[in-house]
Amino acid sequence: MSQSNVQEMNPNKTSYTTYNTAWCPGCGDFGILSSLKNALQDLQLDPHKIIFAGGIGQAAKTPQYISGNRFCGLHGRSIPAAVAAKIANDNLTVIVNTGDGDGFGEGGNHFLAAVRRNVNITHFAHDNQVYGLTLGQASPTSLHGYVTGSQPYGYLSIPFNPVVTALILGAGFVARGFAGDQEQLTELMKAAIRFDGYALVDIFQPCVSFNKVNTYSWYQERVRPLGEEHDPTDFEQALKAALTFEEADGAGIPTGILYNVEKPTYWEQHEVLQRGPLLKQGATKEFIQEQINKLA
Amino acid sequence: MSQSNVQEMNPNKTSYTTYNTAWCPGCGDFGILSSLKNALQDLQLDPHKIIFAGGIGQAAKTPQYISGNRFCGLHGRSIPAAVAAKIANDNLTVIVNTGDGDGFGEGGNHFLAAVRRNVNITHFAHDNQVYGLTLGQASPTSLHGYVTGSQPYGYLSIPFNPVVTALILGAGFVARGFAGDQEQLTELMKAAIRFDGYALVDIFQPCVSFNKVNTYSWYQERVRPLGEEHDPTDFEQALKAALTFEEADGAGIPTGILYNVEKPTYWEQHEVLQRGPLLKQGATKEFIQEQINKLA
Amino acid sequence: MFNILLGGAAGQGVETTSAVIEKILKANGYNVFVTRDLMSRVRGGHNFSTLRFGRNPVIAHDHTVDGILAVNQETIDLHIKDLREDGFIIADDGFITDDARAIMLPMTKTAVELGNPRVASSVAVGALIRLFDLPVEALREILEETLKPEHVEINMEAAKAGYESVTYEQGESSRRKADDTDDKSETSQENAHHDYSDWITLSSSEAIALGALAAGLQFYSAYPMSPSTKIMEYLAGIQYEANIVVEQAEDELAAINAVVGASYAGAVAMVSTSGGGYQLMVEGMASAGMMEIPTVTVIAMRPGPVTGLPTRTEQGDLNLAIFAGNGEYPKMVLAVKNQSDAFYQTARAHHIAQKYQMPVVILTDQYLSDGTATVEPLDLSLIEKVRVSASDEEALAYRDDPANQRGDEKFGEMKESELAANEYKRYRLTEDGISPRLLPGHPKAFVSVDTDSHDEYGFINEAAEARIAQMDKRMRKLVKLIAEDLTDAEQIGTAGSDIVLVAWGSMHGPLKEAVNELAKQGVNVSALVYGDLWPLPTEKIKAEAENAAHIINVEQNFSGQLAGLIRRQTGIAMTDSVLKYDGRPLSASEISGAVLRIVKKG
Amino acid sequence: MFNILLGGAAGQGVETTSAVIEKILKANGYNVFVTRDLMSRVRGGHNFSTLRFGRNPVIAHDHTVDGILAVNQETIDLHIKDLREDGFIIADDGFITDDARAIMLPMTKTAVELGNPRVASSVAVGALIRLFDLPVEALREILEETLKPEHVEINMEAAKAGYESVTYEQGESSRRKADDTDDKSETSQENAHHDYSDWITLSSSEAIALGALAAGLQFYSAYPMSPSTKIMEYLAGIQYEANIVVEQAEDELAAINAVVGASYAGAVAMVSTSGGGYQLMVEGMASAGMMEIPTVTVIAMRPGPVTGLPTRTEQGDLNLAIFAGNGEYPKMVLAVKNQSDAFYQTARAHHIAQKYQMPVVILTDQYLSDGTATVEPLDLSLIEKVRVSASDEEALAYRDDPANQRGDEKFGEMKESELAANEYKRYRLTEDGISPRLLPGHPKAFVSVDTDSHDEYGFINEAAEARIAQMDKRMRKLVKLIAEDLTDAEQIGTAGSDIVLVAWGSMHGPLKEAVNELAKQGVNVSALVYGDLWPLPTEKIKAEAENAAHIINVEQNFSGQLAGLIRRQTGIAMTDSVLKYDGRPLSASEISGAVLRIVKKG
Ligand SMILES: Cc1ncc(C[n+]2csc(CCOP(=O)(O)OP(=O)(O)O)c2C)c(N)n1
Ligand SMILES: Cc1ncc(C[n+]2csc(CCOP(=O)(O)OP(=O)(O)O)c2C)c(N)n1
Ligand code: SF4
Ligand code: SF4
Ligand SMILES: [Mg+2]
Ligand SMILES: [Mg+2]
Repeated sequence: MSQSNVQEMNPNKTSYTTYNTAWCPGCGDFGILSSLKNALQDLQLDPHKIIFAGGIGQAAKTPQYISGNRFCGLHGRSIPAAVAAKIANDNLTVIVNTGDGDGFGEGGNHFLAAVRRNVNITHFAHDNQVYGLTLGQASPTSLHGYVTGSQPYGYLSIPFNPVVTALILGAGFVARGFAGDQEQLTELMKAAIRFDGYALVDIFQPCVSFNKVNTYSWYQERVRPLGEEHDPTDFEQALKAALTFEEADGAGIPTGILYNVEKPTYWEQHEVLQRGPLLKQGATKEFIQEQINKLA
Repeated sequence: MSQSNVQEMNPNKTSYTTYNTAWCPGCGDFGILSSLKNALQDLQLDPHKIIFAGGIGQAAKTPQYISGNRFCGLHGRSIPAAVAAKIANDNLTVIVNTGDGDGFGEGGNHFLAAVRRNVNITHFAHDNQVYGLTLGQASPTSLHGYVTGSQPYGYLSIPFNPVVTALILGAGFVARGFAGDQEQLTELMKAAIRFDGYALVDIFQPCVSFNKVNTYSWYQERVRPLGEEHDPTDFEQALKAALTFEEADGAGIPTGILYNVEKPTYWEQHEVLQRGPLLKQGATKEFIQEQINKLA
Repeated sequence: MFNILLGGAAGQGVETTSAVIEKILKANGYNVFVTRDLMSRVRGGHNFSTLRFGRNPVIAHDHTVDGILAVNQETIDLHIKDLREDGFIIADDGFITDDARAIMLPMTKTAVELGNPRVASSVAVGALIRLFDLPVEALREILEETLKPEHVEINMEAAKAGYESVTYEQGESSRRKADDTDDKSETSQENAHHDYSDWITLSSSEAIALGALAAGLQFYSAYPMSPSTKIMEYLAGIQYEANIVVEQAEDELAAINAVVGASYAGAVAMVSTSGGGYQLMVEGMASAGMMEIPTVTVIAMRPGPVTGLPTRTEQGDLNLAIFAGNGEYPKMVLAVKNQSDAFYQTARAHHIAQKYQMPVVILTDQYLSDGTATVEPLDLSLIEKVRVSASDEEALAYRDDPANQRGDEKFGEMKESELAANEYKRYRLTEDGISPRLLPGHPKAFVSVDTDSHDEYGFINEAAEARIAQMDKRMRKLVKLIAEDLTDAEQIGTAGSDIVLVAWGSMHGPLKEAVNELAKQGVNVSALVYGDLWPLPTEKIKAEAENAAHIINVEQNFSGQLAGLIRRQTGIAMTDSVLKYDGRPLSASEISGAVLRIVKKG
Repeated sequence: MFNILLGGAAGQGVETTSAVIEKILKANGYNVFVTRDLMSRVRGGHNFSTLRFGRNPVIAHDHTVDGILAVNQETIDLHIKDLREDGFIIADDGFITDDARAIMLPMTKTAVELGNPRVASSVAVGALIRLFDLPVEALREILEETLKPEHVEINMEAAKAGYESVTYEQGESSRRKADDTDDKSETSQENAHHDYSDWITLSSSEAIALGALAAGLQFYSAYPMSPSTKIMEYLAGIQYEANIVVEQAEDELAAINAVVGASYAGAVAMVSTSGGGYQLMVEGMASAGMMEIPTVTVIAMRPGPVTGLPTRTEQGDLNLAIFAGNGEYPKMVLAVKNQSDAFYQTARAHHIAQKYQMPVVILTDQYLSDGTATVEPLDLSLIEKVRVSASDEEALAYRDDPANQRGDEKFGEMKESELAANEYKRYRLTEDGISPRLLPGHPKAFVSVDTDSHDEYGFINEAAEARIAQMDKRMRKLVKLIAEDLTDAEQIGTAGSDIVLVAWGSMHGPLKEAVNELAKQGVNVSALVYGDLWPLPTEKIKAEAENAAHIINVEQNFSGQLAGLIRRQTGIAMTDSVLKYDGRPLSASEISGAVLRIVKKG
């Protein structure tokens, strides 16, 4: 059961080992994990310089299964921890994998704040429209009417649309992907990681064990990659694409980079961070002494 | 210091006494309180049939100052309590007054859920773009760059726009008001209370003690009541008006009912509630016995 | 008594198979006690159930087993060490073992031949039925209750094949063991009636749900968290027939605050979670204490800290339940001792919450929540609904009748004059600390509650006098509670013994069995098992401790939280401790073994 | 020693006036101790400060006053009962009183004549300056430091008018009282040097901020909550010069989780809140315990439950700080005793958090946070920065040097071989429970932390063995802490006395003064004041309790939380209690009076 940190020693240090997973065979999470590995390898990022942060849930276990530094914290609370880790050491790349419950249910308030704070982290939301690890309750993104053990008469709430919400809150990078289209997903992930600021990729992820509605084929029939004509620097276009979901005109659900416009980041606005990684800083003795003297 | 529950005995029982307040002279909250009283009086609502729920903050103290049942709970948590109180007894009108910190900072996650759950409560957000009761820190709606004791180099986050967020989440009633325009505000409040479902009125409220930027005159110069041409049943128009804020084209900030379209409420979707107020219900002995027998 | 272990990977249907075996055993008169050892994953890994059954009530699990049903190879590898010498293993003939006790059956082969590899475990079930000489045809009814219709026949076929593959003779010693009513390891003869087919199968999850319904539950909110989620799912499933609302909250903070809000408005309300989630409810609980709003909160414990072992058992949240909360407010904390106790205690918790207008915490754990026992049918006649208002017909008219108060009994007279003058005081200072409670909607009163320091009306009041008066008033409730409603620990074994064991909650069963085991070995001990924990009843422990040479706490946690509590409240220190904190339940033989070692040492 | 009470409505500038008086007194050599009694509102109501000063260190407030400065009528009405017979009142001549001690000045009239009614209180300040024979011109400098430039001159004018309106003679007895170094109510001669103008004025808010900076603070996050917010505002104000980041969180849950995340990545991090907000941090704290991440959390206590009295003082959160958390994890809880202690303890808390890789809680309260004392300049030379990495130049290169570990000292050898094989174990089992800590970014190691039960590498592991091993390892840290770093209670008075008082945190000053008062009345008591509270040091109390007839806890809460803790850890029960829970600080005379009553009773 126990695993070790050993990974293939590769001279360029950008190889990523996959560890034993506890996911169900066929789970969409596998597609996400392998796209993530591909993206990181393509970007030539050293796993030692990455923090993978997760909360609790099936999605949130992703850090356990990939080479890198792993912060597996609390259900719903990985975002503030990840944001602060990035503030603490800007030399590291910080990637957060949340579930839809983790990221938008329990963690909803932190999602709002993270978008608005615009610290340079990458947020991959495994959106299976269900609570997987706790055996299948409705999540914020569950479809209206979705039936589960806890919602036997159907989910009564209006479904949460992560991409529209992120856009409206001011996110600079917003994308929608699908675990079943790894090629596209890899590219989305690369762009998101490269983006300077908070970047969200909401990823449709079939949960083969509990979500019998939003299956691979359900998504397959609906997703429609955005074409060349989509201008990801145009907010109106982005909004329109983000608002398009299943109840739409049958035109399908647009995937791809909906929006990509850099905005002033936290780092850019905080003088101290620009002086170097925070963990090298702190007050000098002289400064503190001065402060003490001021109290005389 | 102590107050009593005595209020003017009025045969129609729709009179509202104002109790001693602890607000600063000149505070925008007074305008909101008096509009609220006018709205309730106009609607001929018996104060005994109203629950005023609040969290903690200057805005959240509103229930203390008006005739009615008062639930003054926790900072950021009045919304779930109010929603549940309405579920418990649908015969009562439930009105929540939150601050911008209370409602969208500490309480952000509950705001998301309340909109989506669409229980018939009315939410008046006193939006002074600052934390009043704790002596002037930035709130989610503070302007970018806003300077306070805790943000001496200016607020770095992207400001939160409550009305756009509510709209995007699926709210059926969204309005924007101004404490300095009590006539309009009274009408907005009446419409919000009448609305069947979650209704938000975001109210610009000058904090004369701590917000030296967003003053009466700052708002006065910018607010522009929506005219006849605005169709509150048109989502696109609503979105456009909601998105218009100070950085906009100088056209001013639209106030009024931005959106007003009824959607299936929680009540409509939950069979048990339709049978009568929940606090009259519960399982029959026979039913419970049956359930026990099933375990044999 | 006989103990079977059934193991397989998550997703291999071990849970269902376990339920089927439990049912057929009970249908044939056995009393069955089941524990579930799960991994925190949906597929793969290794899960198992133990099913301990006999002709007298079985009140605890055991880790030594008499029979193993192996649906995967790991079941053999991991558990063979726990198999008694005369035990058996039923396993697929594709698995590897050279153990002489193994009965290798073509489970997978048969299943594949029948057309569905997932019915392999039914072959084992069939074999088991033959070994215990149960009517194989009775299985059909159980499968019909348990499975989708299209799966019944193929599983019956598989079971029949299993049935044929072993002989009546092979089961002889097992049958004798299972049916032995003089069994030396029997724990209790009290309820012995030898045929339990008319008893019920109960987990504390269902028991708590039913207890709450019996007390009049109307509103339930929770956020999913193992091992508490089954309460929500049970209640959610029946909400339309039960006339209640079950709402999954956006987080635990919302769940507790919703319960507080619903209860303020007049609904009987409950919330449940695990220790991890309770940490997010601490503020909401304190608000119920301060605002004096009845709430019942269930903590189904699992090992922490934080995420810990999500699907396993521990008693690690006693300190949390009692001491978490800023400032000081009255609350009651109780732990349930077993599955049927969970039913009665939950109803009681609602009555106490309503009577004292304060939060009550119920502690259960994974052992009782995922585990099931065969218990006497719950007796609804023992439970009254809490009074929501003076009369059911007029619940919403809120007549200005002084009797129109919440709770179980008249608790402080309502001043007519108060109402007449619109001078209702939600927090009127009363002798017993309980103020007359009206519900919002009353035509003559405003019902004002506040988390700030307040006056009798519920208005914010910062005066020293108001703080003292209201604090004293709130705390007086505990004086009344101690006088009128507190139940001291249950005494087991020989009172006044030299050796005193103390334990709480779910340790009740294992401890009771251990006390019997020890008695059979000539060691008479006195054991106190606490249900009510806060306020802590102290009379019995003081009496028992007086002459005891050994005072030993038996707890399923690291630090001995009950021991700390007893010492805090009485000064009595334990001389020794039996503690287990690996997430696996402490068994009677572990307890008795540990006690013997301690006693021998001196 | 002399005690002045200055009162007025919120918004009338009482806070500023209080600071001005404090400064001028100190500038002229007095030692000043200030408490602030505020209402939870921004304008109106009634606030007051007490300024107690003398020629020896003043370590506590008193509720009996020698002089009253009334900026509003309520100040006279509410506080005249606390004025000593020979005291004075300075008040506006528009106020109403027939008290012979009143000196009625045309405060408002003068202010209006000068053109700004808000400078009325400066008239009173001027009068005070004359009464105590201070140089009125020295006021200018202080006003320049305190006010906007355009307000200095008009306030000087007002002060001068006040100065002229009373005579040198009127102050004779007051001056004598203030300057009396043999004063019978003096509490301590230890630091007596009679001129304190070169000492500093400090609140625990600034002290905690400075202590953290001295220890190397880099990241600070909080959500505003009285009385903790001043720490944030102080740090936020200097963040650019101090090279730190101060971020206001969206809620308390974010604040603590941010601190955990920042600390994981390698920053020295701290969070603060009040007891109400700490309730939302309970889960995050437990996660730091489980993941073994150093964190320092400050709780500035105020009366609860929940919102309670937002601007007043209490010691009600000891149980919360120690016992809230699901499951069991090591943590340290300490309380600061006074303003300068707050500085040194905060630095120490950071060192302990880093050394043991665990959460540390610092308790202070409104008494120390809003109140200020004149204390010796803080000695920075006593404080080292915590070590963040082997060398400052290479903090980010993370050389694979075994010394590249976080903390204060070498705590367990780093296996070279581990690194060579990429086999770094974040949770390696070590004898003292402390595992070698690397920071993320190390070229040869992945740093994995987990709130699930985990193995030595930090991978999820559900095995019983892993749970036991890691639980034991974590808990062993407390064994080491007790051996190496725990400080027993401070002993005051006569050790071995018949009467033993126990107290904690901010009760230090009042208790010390009470012990002196009692001694002067011939009652010798021994007092233990606890700073370290969890784990609780127990040697001194055991020794003191042995022969004591009276063991009395002195606490600012309802239930005696320290008493409960002492009994839990030692079995020692209090014979009596002195408790105050009205939100106002317990004074020396209240303590000594209560002790005398108890002792006389028997
Ligand atoms: C505070 C807290 N509440 C609840 C849980 C239980 N829990 C674990 S995972 C989970 C939800 C998982 O759903 P999601 O985030 O969508 O992730 P998925 O498993 O679907 O990938 C919950 C509720 C917890 N661990 N902590
Ligand atoms: C859990 C918790 N955190 C913090 C506080 C302190 N607090 C009281 S009011 C308030 C913010 C007030 O701002 P807002 O909600 O905007 O209301 P306003 O006073 O501006 O009307 C805060 C942080 C609290 N009471 N409880
Ligand atoms: S339960 Fe669903 S989300 Fe979780 S691993 Fe299985 S398929 Fe994936
Ligand atoms: S502080 Fe601001 S919001 Fe609060 S009462 Fe005063 S003016 Fe109003
Ligand atoms: Mg999910
Ligand atoms: Mg505000």
